[in-house]
Amino acid sequence: MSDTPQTLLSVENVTLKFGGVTAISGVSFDIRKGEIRAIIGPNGAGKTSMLNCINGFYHPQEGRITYKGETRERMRPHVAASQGIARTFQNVALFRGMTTLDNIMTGRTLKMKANIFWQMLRIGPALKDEIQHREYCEEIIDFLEIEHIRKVPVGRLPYGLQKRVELARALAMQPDLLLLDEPMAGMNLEEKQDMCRFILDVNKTYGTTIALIEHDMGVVMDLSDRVVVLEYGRKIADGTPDEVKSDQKVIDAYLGVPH
Amino acid sequence: MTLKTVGLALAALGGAAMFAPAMAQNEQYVPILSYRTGPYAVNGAPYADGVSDYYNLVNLRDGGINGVKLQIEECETGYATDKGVECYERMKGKGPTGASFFNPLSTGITFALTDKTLQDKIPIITMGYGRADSKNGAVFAYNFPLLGTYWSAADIAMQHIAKELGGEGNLKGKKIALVFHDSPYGKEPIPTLEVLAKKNGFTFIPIPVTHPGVEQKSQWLRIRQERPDYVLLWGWGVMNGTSINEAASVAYPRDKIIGVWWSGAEPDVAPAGAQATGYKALMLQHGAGEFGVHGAIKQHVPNRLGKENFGQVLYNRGVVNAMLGVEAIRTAQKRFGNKPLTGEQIRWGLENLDLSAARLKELGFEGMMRPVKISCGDHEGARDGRVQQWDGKKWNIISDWYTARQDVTEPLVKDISAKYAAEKKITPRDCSKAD
Amino acid sequence: MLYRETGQYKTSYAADSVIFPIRQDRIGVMIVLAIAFVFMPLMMAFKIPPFRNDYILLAILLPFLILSLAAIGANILIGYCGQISLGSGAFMAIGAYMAYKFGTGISEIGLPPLPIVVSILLGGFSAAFVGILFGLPSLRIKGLYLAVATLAAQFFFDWVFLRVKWFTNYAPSGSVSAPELKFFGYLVSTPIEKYLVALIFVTIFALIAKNLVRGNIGRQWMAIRDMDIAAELMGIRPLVAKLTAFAVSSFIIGVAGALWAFLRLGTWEPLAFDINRSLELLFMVIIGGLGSILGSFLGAAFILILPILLIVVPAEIGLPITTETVSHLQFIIFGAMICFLLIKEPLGFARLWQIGKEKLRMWPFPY
Amino acid sequence: MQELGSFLEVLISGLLAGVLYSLVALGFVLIFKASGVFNFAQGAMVLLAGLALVRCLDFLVARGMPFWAAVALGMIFAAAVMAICAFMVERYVLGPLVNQNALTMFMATIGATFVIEGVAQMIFGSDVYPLRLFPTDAWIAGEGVFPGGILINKLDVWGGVIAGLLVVALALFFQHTKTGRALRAVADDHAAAQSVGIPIAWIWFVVWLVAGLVALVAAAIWGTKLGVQFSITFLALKALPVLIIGGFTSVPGAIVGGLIVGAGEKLAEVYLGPFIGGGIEYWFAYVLALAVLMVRPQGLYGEKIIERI
Repeated sequence: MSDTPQTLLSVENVTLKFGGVTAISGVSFDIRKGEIRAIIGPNGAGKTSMLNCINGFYHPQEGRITYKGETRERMRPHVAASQGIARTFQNVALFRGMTTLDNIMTGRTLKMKANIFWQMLRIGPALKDEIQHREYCEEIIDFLEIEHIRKVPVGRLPYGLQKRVELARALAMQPDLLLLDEPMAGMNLEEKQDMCRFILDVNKTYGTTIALIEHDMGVVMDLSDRVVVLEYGRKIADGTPDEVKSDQKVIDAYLGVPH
Repeated sequence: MTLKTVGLALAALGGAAMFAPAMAQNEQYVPILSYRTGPYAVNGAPYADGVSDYYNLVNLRDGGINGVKLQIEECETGYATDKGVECYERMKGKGPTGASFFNPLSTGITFALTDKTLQDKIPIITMGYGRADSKNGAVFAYNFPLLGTYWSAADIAMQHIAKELGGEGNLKGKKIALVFHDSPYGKEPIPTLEVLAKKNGFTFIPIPVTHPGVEQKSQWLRIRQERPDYVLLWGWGVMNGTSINEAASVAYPRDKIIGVWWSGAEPDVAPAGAQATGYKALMLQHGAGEFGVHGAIKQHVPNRLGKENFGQVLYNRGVVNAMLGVEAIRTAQKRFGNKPLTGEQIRWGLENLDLSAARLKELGFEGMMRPVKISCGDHEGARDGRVQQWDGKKWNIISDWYTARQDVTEPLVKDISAKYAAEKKITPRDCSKAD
Repeated sequence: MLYRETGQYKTSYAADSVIFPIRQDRIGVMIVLAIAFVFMPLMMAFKIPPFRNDYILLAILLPFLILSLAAIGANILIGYCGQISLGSGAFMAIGAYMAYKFGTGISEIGLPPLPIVVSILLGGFSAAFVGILFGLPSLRIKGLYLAVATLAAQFFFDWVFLRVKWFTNYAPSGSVSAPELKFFGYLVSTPIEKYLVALIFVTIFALIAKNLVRGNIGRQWMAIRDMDIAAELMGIRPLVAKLTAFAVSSFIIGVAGALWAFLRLGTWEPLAFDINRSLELLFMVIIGGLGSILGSFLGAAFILILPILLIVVPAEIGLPITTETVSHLQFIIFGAMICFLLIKEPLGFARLWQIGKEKLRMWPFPY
Repeated sequence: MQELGSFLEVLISGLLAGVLYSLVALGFVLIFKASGVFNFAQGAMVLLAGLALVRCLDFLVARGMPFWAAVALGMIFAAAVMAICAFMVERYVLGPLVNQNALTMFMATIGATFVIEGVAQMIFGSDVYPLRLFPTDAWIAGEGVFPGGILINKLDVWGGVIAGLLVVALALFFQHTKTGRALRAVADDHAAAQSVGIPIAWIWFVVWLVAGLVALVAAAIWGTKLGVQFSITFLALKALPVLIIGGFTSVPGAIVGGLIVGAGEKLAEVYLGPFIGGGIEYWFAYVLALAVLMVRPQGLYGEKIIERI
């Protein structure tokens, strides 16, 4: 984090409704460049919906989302991707019929420029693309220690590895902002420790800004620079882990009243 | 599935490919393309029974043609063109001399085979169907649309209508609709009818029915509105019965409908029951009923296939079709000797086929058909037809013989066959020199 | 022991990303190609059994090659991009009729008859163009609804080629014949020549298809197939991915249609490309293996050869049953085989092949 | 007046013809609703039911049984045949494929189509068998108002009435019987239904049987119209646009879809056909369906899918 924190993304007064149900109402917060920002809250608090708004999958009825200084109108998800927002999913959303390597390579789609005619023949720019981006993906594969499953169809991988491949796929996009939706759900302690290490490494090595949703409070408190707390679609607290931890509203709503 | 199963399947496949049955050397191979399944099985089965029974008669009664037995094989096409082509490829080289000829019994297969037979030198007999321009043997050396093309049929139907109206002059100002199977088959008569419409001054309304023709309400509502004086029906399979039913429901008089000879058999009127009474159809020479040849089949073919359909229109057509083929072989044998002949030799036999009334009587076809004489310029051989009417129980012949007028059809034949010759770069034979 | 990749080290990513990374596979493919291009034509030329006559060539190998090509096209759309189509027959028809139009010249715009290869390719491009049009609804309509909606293309084009006389050069019956098959000045007429022409087309397009599916576009297709929402969040534009799949698939199917019409049928009518053809292609893709180029070949072989075997085998053995019964039995056995295969291996022959290879790699040790 | 009269005539015939398609589409809907299987074999089932009915009927009449008694027995016989068919399909085709994807199931039903068609024709014959259960002539209505009157086919009216009764019967079955409720539960969630002890195999059998009985009703009407013969299987293709307009999962949707398709295609054929060459109704129905899907991707009455991640 630099000394003069620069806002990468700001969410202002966002309200999202599905028919009569309000998923998010009037939430505002910001994400600063280079930080790890956690979004926490009980189930159904609207965390995933928030991420979906940020990368353009849902369109909030009210409020503004400003990214890199630009306020967006209704935006398609692939535009968000092209602007450098990558993400992983609560329930693993890998391309099950493809190998680990191919999954990660799809992260490079936006960076590949060879047109279809070169691709048909797989020569010239197409072959150059393939090899150059393969090199980049291999770096990520090394980084996340998944060399051994490179050519295995992801459908056959255990859950923990699938989560890791998903992270690799998101990283392959070289994102400016990485949204992680419960990256550690369903993992054992060892896997969680690995994943924490990877997240911190990503943040340090690539300087990627990360927003993450997580239920494991220990993880959240250790990893994140700042935390925003949602409950029933409303923001109830925002601040450093220590601030949030001591916030009475948060304790009541989420952490439970201490005995 | 285990790999073993696949292995076994592959082995079976290989085995089948190697399988080559012993073939008798003194047999004439005669393939039958038939369809006993699918939407047109209703019409295909009786026809195939007739063909098969007649070939068997020749083998069982006469011991073949002049001692050369017929080797019969049937192949199911399902009325599908690609299956028909596959059957053709499989069968064309079989037997000691290859296939004698093919009767595709499908206009689609006929079109697809026309080029191939020219190369393989195997005649195709398309009795009462096929491409009408192939009457011109100078261009279509291997096509034989025997006994009548659709152009002839259209002309015969119009002659009958003119007669019912009391003369050709009375056609003027009349409306004639054509309800047709929307395929090359159904479209064939249109050029002739257009020519006749111009010539006789009637209005011609073509009304297509999409294959397979199970739903024709809109067509017949249109007829109810247009109120044509006559409706010509060019259907096949389920379409015929449905047409008659719909005609009944819009109260269009059935006796003003005239079907082509492929719309004039028992399965066509059966679904309509009593409502078909009065419906008329052309006859490709023969009608239903039993004649001399039927007695012979009963006597000599103990396991005949024709049972309920024995003596029905389509069964009889199969018998006539088979007889013409057999006689063509016999004719060719006179020139090439009593041995298995090639398709090319049989082509000569077909082109020189001459069945007199006396010969027809000998063969047991007296009363079924008129004499046929084929020549290089005329691969049709005869263009005679009558009209029959369904009385609710059986078909009755209600007209005398009509002969299609060559002056109507010949210009079309010339024109369109010439176009084909140009497209295919065929130099027409000089028929005055053909032997 | 023979089929091992041990000791074959890749020193570059280029070497690792070739079609057949395992040396034995490469040799195998070379052998297959050599057989297809050299040995088979030689055997045919000298009529060495089983090529006593041209039956195997014309009725099995030629349709097999062309339908394999069509199945590859269908597989790109259905197997790789996950868009179920029941309209493949229509795209074959478009390829066939447009190739015919270009091959015989379009007098209205003063276009002379074009060379045959150009005509066939233009037939493919016409099909691709229509494919893009009919692909547009796929952005909104998904799954089986899309499948039924593609039947609109099937029935519409069945009708167009029957009714619009321009497409058939005003032939009275509506049946058309292929123009003279002159490839680069060489007149193709014998079965062997037709076979070789088909083989060349199939080899080239199979290679192109393989290149596409293992490249960037292919990954986009598969991503859309496996999880379209996630794919979009990765920056893949569904519009572009789906429409390229429709275009490439229709193009290949269109070329196959033109070959089917020109090489196999010679003279044809729209019925040659009806709904049954579409269903047949769908069968080939599914039985062969969704998302597999090899599977397209295996599926085509199975669907084409099984019915023929069902006809030929009883006839050759001389079973004493009536032809009618045989015909019905063919239906029953064919249907039962399809069900059996789907139950035993829903992923198709391609998966069996893969399992077989994995077993072979281990052989003779079970683990 | 003449113009209006013929317009009404086409419209009414179209609506009624559409209901006849609905009869076939209903069978699709039932099976899709309960098992998510797109049953291509519905057309073949109509053929099988029709053949069983007509052959049994002819057999009994030929042996001197009064017509209506023979019809009743024929219906029972055909229903039994459909039960066997349902059992076999569940046991040998769909049972082993449970939890496979929709496309595989769809393909399997095409396989089943071949088997059913083959078996039906092998046992009952492949000829055309006339069936006369309903009058097929027509009423001429409103002759005083319109010259020539408006023609209404009695068979179509019968079809409409029976389709209406069938929908009511099915609604009652789904709402008020134990099996019907279980069926709806299975439709909502297979796994959940299984976990509360609803036997999937039994439910699937029941739903295929009900679809078989619907096929029998369709066969009685269409058999009267066309004669029972192989071509009756083509009705499946006419029912598909009805199905997608209405939505795969809606019983009333099948009826509404039928009305739209019937009226649309007949009006198009009669008023648009002559200008562009005729024979357009076949594809027009599909294009109409496509247009509806563009607006409502799950059909008019289908369940809307909310996309989530």
